[in-house]
Order: sequence, then structure tokens, then C-alpha cells
Amino acid sequence: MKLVTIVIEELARSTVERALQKIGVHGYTVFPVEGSGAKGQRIGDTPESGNLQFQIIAPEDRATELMEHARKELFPHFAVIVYETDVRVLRPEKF
Amino acid sequence: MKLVTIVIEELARSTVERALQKIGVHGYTVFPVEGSGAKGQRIGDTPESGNLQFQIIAPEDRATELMEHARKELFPHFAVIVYETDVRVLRPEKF
Amino acid sequence: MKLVTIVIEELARSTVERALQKIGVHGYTVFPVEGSGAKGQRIGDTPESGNLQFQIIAPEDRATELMEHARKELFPHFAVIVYETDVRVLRPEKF
Amino acid sequence: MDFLHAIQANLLSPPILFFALGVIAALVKCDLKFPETLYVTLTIYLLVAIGFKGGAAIAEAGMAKVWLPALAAVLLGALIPLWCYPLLKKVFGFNAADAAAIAAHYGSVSAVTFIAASNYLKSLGEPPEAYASAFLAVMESPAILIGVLLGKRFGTPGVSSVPMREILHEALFGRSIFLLLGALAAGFLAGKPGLEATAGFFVTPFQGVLTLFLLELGTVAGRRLADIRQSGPRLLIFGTIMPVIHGFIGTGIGAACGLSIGGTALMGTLAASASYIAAPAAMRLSLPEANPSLYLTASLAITFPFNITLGLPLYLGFARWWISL
Amino acid sequence: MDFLHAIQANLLSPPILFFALGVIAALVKCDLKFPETLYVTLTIYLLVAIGFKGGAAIAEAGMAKVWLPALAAVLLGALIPLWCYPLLKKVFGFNAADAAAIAAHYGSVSAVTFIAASNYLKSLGEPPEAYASAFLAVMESPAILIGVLLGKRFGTPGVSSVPMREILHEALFGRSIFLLLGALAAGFLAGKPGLEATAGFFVTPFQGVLTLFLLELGTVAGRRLADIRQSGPRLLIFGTIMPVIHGFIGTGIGAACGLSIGGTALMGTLAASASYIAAPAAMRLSLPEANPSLYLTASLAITFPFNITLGLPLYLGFARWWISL
Amino acid sequence: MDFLHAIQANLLSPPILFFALGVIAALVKCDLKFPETLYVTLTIYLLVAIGFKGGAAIAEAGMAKVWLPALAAVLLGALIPLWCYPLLKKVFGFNAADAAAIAAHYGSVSAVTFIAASNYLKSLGEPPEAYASAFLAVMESPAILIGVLLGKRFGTPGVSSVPMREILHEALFGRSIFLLLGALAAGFLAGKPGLEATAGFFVTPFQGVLTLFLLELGTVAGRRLADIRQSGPRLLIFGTIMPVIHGFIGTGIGAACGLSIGGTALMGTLAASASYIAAPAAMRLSLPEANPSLYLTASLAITFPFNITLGLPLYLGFARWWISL
Ligand SMILES: Nc1ncnc2c1ncn2[C@@H]1O[C@H](COP(=O)(O)O)[C@@H](O)[C@H]1O
Ligand SMILES: Nc1ncnc2c1ncn2[C@@H]1O[C@H](COP(=O)(O)O)[C@@H](O)[C@H]1O
Ligand SMILES: Nc1ncnc2c1ncn2[C@@H]1O[C@H](COP(=O)(O)O)[C@@H](O)[C@H]1O
Ligand code: NA
Ligand code: NA
Ligand code: NA
Repeated sequence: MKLVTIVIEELARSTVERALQKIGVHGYTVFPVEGSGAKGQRIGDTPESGNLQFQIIAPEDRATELMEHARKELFPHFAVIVYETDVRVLRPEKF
Repeated sequence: MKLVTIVIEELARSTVERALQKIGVHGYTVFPVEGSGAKGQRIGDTPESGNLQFQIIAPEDRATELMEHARKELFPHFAVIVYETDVRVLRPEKF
Repeated sequence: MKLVTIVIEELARSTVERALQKIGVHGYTVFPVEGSGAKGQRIGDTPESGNLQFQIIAPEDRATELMEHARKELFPHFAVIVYETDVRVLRPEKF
Repeated sequence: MDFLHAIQANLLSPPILFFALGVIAALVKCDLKFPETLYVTLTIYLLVAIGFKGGAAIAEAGMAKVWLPALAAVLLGALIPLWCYPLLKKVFGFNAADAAAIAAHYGSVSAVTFIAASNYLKSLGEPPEAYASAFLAVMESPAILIGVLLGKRFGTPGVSSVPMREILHEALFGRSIFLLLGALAAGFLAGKPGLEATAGFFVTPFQGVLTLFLLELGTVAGRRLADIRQSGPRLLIFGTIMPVIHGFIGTGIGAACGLSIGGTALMGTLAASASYIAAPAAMRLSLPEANPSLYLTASLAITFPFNITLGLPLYLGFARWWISL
Repeated sequence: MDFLHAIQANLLSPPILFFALGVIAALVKCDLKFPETLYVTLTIYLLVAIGFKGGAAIAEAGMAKVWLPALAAVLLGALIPLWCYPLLKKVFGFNAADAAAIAAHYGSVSAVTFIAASNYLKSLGEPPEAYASAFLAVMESPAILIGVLLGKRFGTPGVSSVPMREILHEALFGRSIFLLLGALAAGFLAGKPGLEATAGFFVTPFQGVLTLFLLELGTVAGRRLADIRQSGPRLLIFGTIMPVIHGFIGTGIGAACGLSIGGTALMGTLAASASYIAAPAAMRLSLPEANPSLYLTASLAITFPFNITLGLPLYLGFARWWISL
Repeated sequence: MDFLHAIQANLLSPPILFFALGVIAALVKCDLKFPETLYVTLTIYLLVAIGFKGGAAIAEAGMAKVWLPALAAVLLGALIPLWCYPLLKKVFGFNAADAAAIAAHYGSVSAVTFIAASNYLKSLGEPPEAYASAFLAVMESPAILIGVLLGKRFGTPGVSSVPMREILHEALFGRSIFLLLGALAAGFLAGKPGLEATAGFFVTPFQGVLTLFLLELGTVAGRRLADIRQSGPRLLIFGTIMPVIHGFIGTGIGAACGLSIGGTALMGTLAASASYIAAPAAMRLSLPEANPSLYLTASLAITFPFNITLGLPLYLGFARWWISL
């Protein structure tokens, strides 16, 4: 099982949520973060400079699909990074 | 060394903390998150719909024990997921 | 590629940021957490008892350097833990 | 005629209008999300303000006037779950844990409903006794304890053994109960001079803060409206009929204790209201096997809106009737 | 002479002083970070308060007086992007998406600029019509819609296809627009008694809250000052010249609609102001190919400070001139 | 007799009652956790309000009256660490870093203690000079700088070399110092009209907000009470004796500067108070080798409660005695 992490600007929230729905991912966890990267600092003093971290657990194939989608739809327009970790979940049938 | 992550509803906080204490886990990190899953959306507009992410670093055996406990005591009643990742820690004797 | 996680007291924020800059790490993600450990509970009721989680993605050598630096400069004075995870990133050239 | 006018006056008051606005925001999926911090902060403010003012009022009025209706309130709160529980189980078909949890919510009380009722009654020239928040304060815990005992006694045994000590602690020192009782005590000790010194914060902006909070609570309730459909008509029926019955009984008791029309209506409102802060937290700890979406939907998405719109004028009508007897 | 005095009175008012303090905090890198929650909360408060008071004022004045200038405001908001877009593209050399996004920001409006202007005008004895927040409320959306249409029509096709339904939803039900329009409606229904009941919260502390908010906004703007240098002089020129032109046109229209001097100056201020809450959120969703640091820097770090310091006295001057014609 | 009455008046004031309530909440482990955001927000509000009012008062009174006691305050703040440091090291047995850090805290000041003292003195009919917040503002930094220098000079060398530039920056532009000085300057520029325009926010609810904040601070202090036991009796002794000594010296200096009884008592309170916002942040950055639980426990869990309960009446007594000389 894979854990896909997406760190992305807050105003892209509904864009990401739409993408998740399209791919058929219904479970995810998300929380506000601050960050710094190639596109500058995201200090979160206003929603416009806010940052979110999405965490999605999914089987390998769906995780790959999600990352491909992110590469195509999110990378061109948003301050975003995406990475993947191996995890062992309880109740794998749930994901 | 293992990192056990538990995402669970906010009102279960003291229940989880009691469980950690019982198993003998004294170190953990926790923060509020939002989430979506089989039991619906947890948007955190009130404590009742809030969500927490616990992160616990522990040696393999204790991590397994913790996950077993979660399976038995938390899964039946709460909106919760549990997963495990391999980590390399500095000062392993600390955990 | 490695994901280095540092959980450390909030008042050490500028100390960590200075360290990251010195080592040449420009990208990181950070968010407030609560925690419990050998140095007591960090409940975050005030900035003095607040806790931060830094997450830094970096190539293996820089990750090692960062962890060495943490061991020398942060461990003696602060309530802090540091650990490392393997991750697969999109656009590895970015990090 | 008079009743319709009373309803209209209520529906056009700022708190109710903003509650409606919040519900609409949720229904049209406006991204109006209030931070949880704001929710917690406004709750603290409202509880502290109402408790503090109530305590100062008790100091003015003297315990002699307060103890009888307060005792009646305690008893009423403790008794309500005893008839709600069998009703929920036998007539409405809920299982033991769910029935016990819902019963606890309806025996306990809602501070915001209480505040809305006080405002409403004042605006119609029927101000309740100023020390009435004492009734609110003492009515929160008893039903929660009774509910937990019912659930433990009749529910599936062996499940999740939370020590009784912790359950008691939650029921007696839960956030909202502690704040209310503590502020009441502080108000009692500080008395009128203390209240005057802080009136610019606890009194002047109070109604407006309530209005803002109801906007937020409207979004919260609105998001849970969809759950009503899922949980079927039985919640809807229970959540609108029981308040009326409890309101009728509560006003009867208020009148019997010699309260004013406003105080009597307020006692009825307390009986009719269902907790949505203290009780959910206590139930999730003590009766985790009960389904939280049932009791939250019932108290927050059904009974709360019902009470603050139609309920308040109704309970005022009941109060007038009982006192006219 | 009079103009210099008007500028000075403005610069020494608490909101402007605290805005400057916030900018300084950012420049000296003081670790004065306001929590995002506080920013969101203060925004909600200001929008609700201004909307509610405006709605109550409309109920007083009657729609007959309001509709004409409100209609003019809508048209003005919708038209501004139509000349800003070609200008930004041809003269200032921005690409289609960026030009459309910036144009939308300048056609839309800034609630905080509006509030600062109202305070300023009142303090100089030229109070605008109390129902003027209606103009603010109706002027937020039109330009956003026009801007998105321009960007979609002339921008690179095929990129990120957000359904039109969602774009409309964001433009019409975005947080700030919904709050403003909703509070306006609530104020209209609640009327003067509703306003009086909540004045201790929506009126008494209003100016002070604005002052605190401007401290925060100063830190936000101050942190973005460095971006001005990066984006070159063209943003600086656009962001200070266009407000003056729009202010001149807006005051002309205000005068033509028969508004008072204060109301006319306020209409000019609205035209001159650029949105920094509703428009950025809508653009990031609908035109993600546009560079957000351009429009945020322009509206927040250039036009906003310009308007609240030099702009306000200027637009008052314009208003006096038009009305004296 | 008079002294007992003064203590009682203080203990029954709303801020102190709510502080006690907060301590109780922590002791009975009530889950009353205030969000950190609320703590930060209330701190900002209190600092800005006190600074702004003080600045307006200086504008009224003129610098001629302010400079002498302000200068005395600066010197007092800078000198206190110079005798605390050897005392802490030699008599109380702390190591160099800890001694320097604690000394810095006691030379610096606590804004909330200052506010509580002002309220208390006003309520007893001994209002301090309105411009006294200037003393508060200038007294925060000096001791912090001296403390850091002491720690660097006598502490273990080679450890964690934070550039001196950053240390200075933190001591001079730390959040609380910047807010206080900045608001003071803004108040000075805005003057009385500026204060009047914002009084509904900065004055009317002030005492009530302080009361709420002390509830929160009570929970914070209460949670640290357990640390007192761990750190042994020496902290308890230092944290209750030194305030009395500093209060005595401070009132002497206030009287020598010709301040009123209220102003003199306030100067004593400032000397007696220990910082718990600015100093901890600066020390954690500049002297990370010092143990934070020592200085936080001393200033927040020992000296703060001591000062606001028993200290205030005591320093008022000192002030009366010095002035009667
Ligand atoms: N090396 C990194 N490690 C961790 N997080 C990063 C890193 N680089 C970027 N980020 C996060 O991703 C966001 C967008 O990155 P960027 O597009 O590079 O500005 C930043 O605001 C950070 O939160
Ligand atoms: N696939 C997933 N990936 C990440 N987090 C999840 C996933 N599924 C559930 N969660 C989190 O776990 C919580 C409880 O899940 P559930 O019991 O399925 O509703 C949710 O509110 C999410 O925060
Ligand atoms: N075993 C653990 N698992 C996860 N987080 C931990 C653990 N131990 C400590 N921490 C975190 O690291 C911080 C500092 O730890 P300590 O120095 O042990 O007090 C704590 O406040 C926790 O947030
Ligand atoms: Na009830
Ligand atoms: Na405009
Ligand atoms: Na001091």
C-alpha cells in the first residue's frame, strides 16, 4: 500500500478534491502547513498564501494514477510537491 | 524502528491517550487534521467533527502491540485508520 | 530521496531555519503539533510550550548532513526528535 | 394572532436570521468555513458571559429564591432520560446504546438555546429571572450521568471499559459544565461591582456575538441536514415532538415554582432543549458503541433549529397558559 | 492646502497608523505573525458588520433611492475589466491570462478600502449614504465573471478545464460575496430594531477592530513589498494610475446618480479599489494559468496602500469637483 | 486592616477570580484547553490597547513629564539582572546560563501584571498616570540584553553561536516589544481624537478581555504548578522574595521621580514583575543552554500569581509609605 503526499497551495483545494473524486479516491486526510520552496515562502498569513498537505493511502496502481494526474494537472499551475511512501495498513481491504 | 500513524476522531482523544499509556508508550506527536473516509467527512467545524493524527515512533514489537490494540479497541467504535512506516531515527535508544 | 522529519519546540524555530539555510536546504514544510516525550508534554497552550514538525525532502547526502547537524546543534539544548524515511518523489531534480 | 406575531418577531431577530443564513451557506455549498478555533472561542465567551451574569444575579437575589427552581431543574434533567430511553428503544426501535445516548442529550440542555430564549423573552417584555442561568448550569450533568448508567446497564457488556472515575470526571468537569459553573461562582463572588467593571465585554457586545455564533452554528447544522434523510423519519419525529412535550412539562414545573412568565418559558425551553456540546463529548468517551451521527443530528440539526424558531413562541404560550391557571 | 490637510487627517487616523506599523513590522522582520484564523475571523466580522448595517440602512431609505446608483455600480464593475484587459495586454505587455486576472481584480472591489473610506469621510463631516454598502455588495462579482470569461476566451485553450458551473458558483457564492450579500439581506429584514439590539457588537467596536485588522493587513502587505521589485515597474505604474482614473470615473457616475459628496467619493473609491479576497480565490480556481503573485502584489501591496493613504483625499477632491459642476 | 481590605478587594475582582478558576481547571484536569490562537490574539489585543492608550496619554501630558521616570525605569530594568545574577549563582546555586536567564526575566516586565495593577489601583481610587505604559514599554528590552550578555560572558563558551545581530534583533524587535512600542507611537501620533474613535474597542471591553485572558493564563499557570515541586524550594523562595525587594526599590524610585501614589505603586509592580512572553523567546534563541522550565516556572507559576494576588496590595502599601516620607 502507498501513502501519497501532496503539498499544495490552499487556493487549489477544490481543484485537488475534484481530482481525487475523478480518480475515485474517497479517503484522504488534509491539514494546513507552512512551507518554503522554489516558488517562495508560503507563510499562511492569509488564505492566499496558505499551504495544505494532503495524505492519501491507496493501492499501488491507484497511487500511480494519482501521481500521474498530479504531474499533468497540478504541476503546471501550482506551487506543489508530490511524493510517495510505502506503508503497511491495517484493514487493507478498506483502501 | 516503526512510525505508527493513527487518524481518528477528536472526541476519541482521551481514549487513545489512555491506550498509549497502558501499552507503555510515552512519546507521541499529535495534530488536528481534516479528513474524508468511509464514515463520511470530518471537516472539523466543531470538536465533534474534528479529526486527529497521532504519530508514534516505537520499536517493532511495541508498534505491533499498539496496532493490535487499535484493531481491538478502536476499530469497532471510531472513524479511524492505522498504518505503519519504516523509519530510521537518531538516538534509537530513546524510543 | 529521503524525508527528514524534525519535531522540535516552537521557540527553536528560527534556530532550525538558520540551520537549514546554512546547509543549503531551501525547501521544507512545517506545521504546529502537540507532543509528549522525555522532556514532558508540549501542549501548545502558549508559544513557549508549542511544538513544530519540520519535514524536509532532500537527497541522501544532504539528508545525512542535516541529521548530523541536528545531532550536534539541536540535541544538546532542545526537546527534539529526528527521523528519516525513504520516499519516491516526482521531479527529483527539484530537490 | 398573538402567537403568529410572536413567531414573526422571533424569526426576524438577528440571531435567527443569521442562523438561517448559515444554513443557506451550507446548502448552497458556499465555502464559508469558520475555523474551529472561532467556534471554541465563541462558545467559551458565551458560556462565561452567561455564567458570570447569572452568578452576579444570584448574589443580588439571594439563594433563598434560587434553590427551589434549581432543584426542580436538576430533577427534571435527571428524569427526562428515564422516559426517553424506553420510548426510544421500544417505540422508535433504537438499540440500547443509541437510546441511552439520545436520552442523555434530551435530558441535558443547550446553552445557546437558553441564550436565544432569554433574548427573545426580553425583547417581548417578558424578561426571565436574571439568575435563571443557574438552572442552565445545574441541568447539564445529571442527564448525562443517567444516560451513561442506562447505556452501561442495558448495553452490550464487555465493550470498551472506560473506568467509571473517568466517566464521572467527564460528566462533572467537561469543558462547558466547568466553564458555566465556574463563571457562575466567580459572578457570585464578584457581585454587581464585578459585573459592572466587565460589562463592556460581557454585556454590551453579547447579543451581537450570539448573532455571529448563530451564523456559524447555522453552517454546522446545515451541513448535517443531509444526515436527517439518512437516519430516517424516526429521528425527525422524536426531535420535534419530544421538545414540545418537555416544554410543556418544563413550563408546568416553572409555574409551580412560582417563576415569572419569562422564567417559566425559559424553564420550559431548557427542558425542551438538547445538549450538543457537553453530551456528545461525554457519550463518545463513555458510550463509544452509540452512533454519534444519530444524537448529533437529532440535537443539532433537528431540535435546535426547531426550538429557536417555532419552539420559543410555543413555550412562551405554554408559560402563559400554566400561569393563567 | 485643504487637500494637504485632508491627507494629513487621513494619515494620522488610527487605521492608517496601524497599517503603517504593520508594514514596518514586516520590513524589520519582526516575528509578528498573526494567526490565519485571526485574519479570517476579522474578515468575517468586518463583512458581516458592514453588510448588516447597510441592509438596515436600505430598509430605512427604501429601495427607490438605492436601485439607480446600485445599478450604475454593477455596470461600472463589469465594464472596468473591458478596458483594463486590452490595456494590460497591449500597453503593459502581460499575457492573456495574467491580463484577464488583473483586470478582474480592478473591476471588483475591496471591502476594507470601502470601510476605511467610510470612516474617513465621516470623520471629515461628509458621511456617505448609510446604504452605500449595497454598492460594495453588488460590485464584487460582475468583474470576476467578466475576467474569467476574458481569460477563457483569449487564453491558451485546453488548459485545466474547470466546469463553468463551478466558476459561476465561486464568483457568486464565494465566501466574502456570500457574507456581504447575506448580511445585507439579514439587515434589511431585521431593520433598525435588529441593528440596535446588536449595535454593541457591530457598531461600538467597529472602528477599533478595523484598526487591528489594518495592523495585520500591514504585515501582509509589507511582506509582499519585495515582490514589487521583482515584477518590475509596470505593476507599480498600473497599480497607482488606474485607481486614479477609475476614481475619477466613479465619482463622475456617483455625482450623476445624485449621491451626496460622501457617497460620490465612496463610489469613486469602490471603482478605484481592487479586490484581494474574492478575486484571488476565484482566479486561482478558474484561471490557474495566471500568475497569482502579479495580481496579489498589484491589489494588496500597491493599490490598497495607495488608495487608503493618498487615494481617499483625492477621490474626495474629485467628488467635490464633480458635484460643484 | 486597610491592607487586608485591599487584599480582599483584589482577590474578589473578576480578573483574579477567573485566574483562580483557570488554575482550578488545570488542577482538576478539566479539558479546558484554549487554542493557542486565542492566547496569541488576546496578547496582541492587550499589548496594542495598553500601548495605544499610553501613547495618547503621553501626547496629552507632554514628554517633559514622562522622560525622567521613563529613564529611571530603563535603568532599574537594566540593573536588576546585575544583582540577581550573582545572587542566583552564589546563593541559589544555579549555573551561569540559568542564572543569567532567570535574572533577565526578573529585570524585564510582565504586561499583564501591569494591566492588572492599573485596574486594581483605579478601582481603589489611586489611578496611576495614564502615560505609565511608557515605563512598561521601555522596561522590556534592557534586562533581556543584559541577561544575554551575562550568559554569554560567563557561560560555557563555544556553545551554539547565534550571531549577536540576531540576539539584538530579538531583544529589540520581539513581538511583544514591537507591538507595545509601535502602539505607543501610534497612540502618540493619533492623540486623543484617535483614541476616542477607537474607544469602543480599545477601552470599553478592555477589563472584560483581561478577565477572559486571566482565565486562560490561569490554566497555563496551573499546568505548570507541578513543575514547582520538581525544581525544588529555591525557585519558590527566589520567586516570592525578589518581587517584594524589587517592589520596594521600584516604589522608592517612583516616589523619587515625583509620581502619584498610583504611579509609584505601578513602578514598583513593574520592578517586581517578571517577563513571561518577551524574555522566554529571547532566551530560548540566545541562551539555549539555559533550562526553560526554570525561568518559565519562576515567572509564570510563582511570581505572576504572587504579584497579582498579594503583591499588588503590598506595593500599594510601599508606595504610600515612600510618599509619606
Ligand atoms: N524540499 C522540500 N521538502 C519539503 N517540502 C517542500 C520542499 N520543497 C517544497 N516543499 C513544499 O512544497 C511547497 C511548494 O513547493 P515549491 O513549488 O517548490 O514552492 C512548499 O511551500 C513547501 O511546503
Ligand atoms: N485512504 C485514506 N487516505 C488517507 N486518510 C484516510 C483514508 N481513508 C480514511 N482516512 C482518514 O481516516 C479518517 C477515518 O476514516 P473512515 O473511518 O474511513 O471514515 C478519515 O476522516 C480520514 O482522515
Ligand atoms: N516516540 C515518539 N513518537 C513520536 N513523537 C515523539 C516521540 N517521542 C518524542 N516525540 C516528539 O518529540 C518531542 C520532543 O521529544 P522529547 O525531547 O522526548 O520530549 C515531543 O514533544 C513529541 O512531539
Ligand atoms: Na433538555
Ligand atoms: Na474596483
Ligand atoms: Na521586573
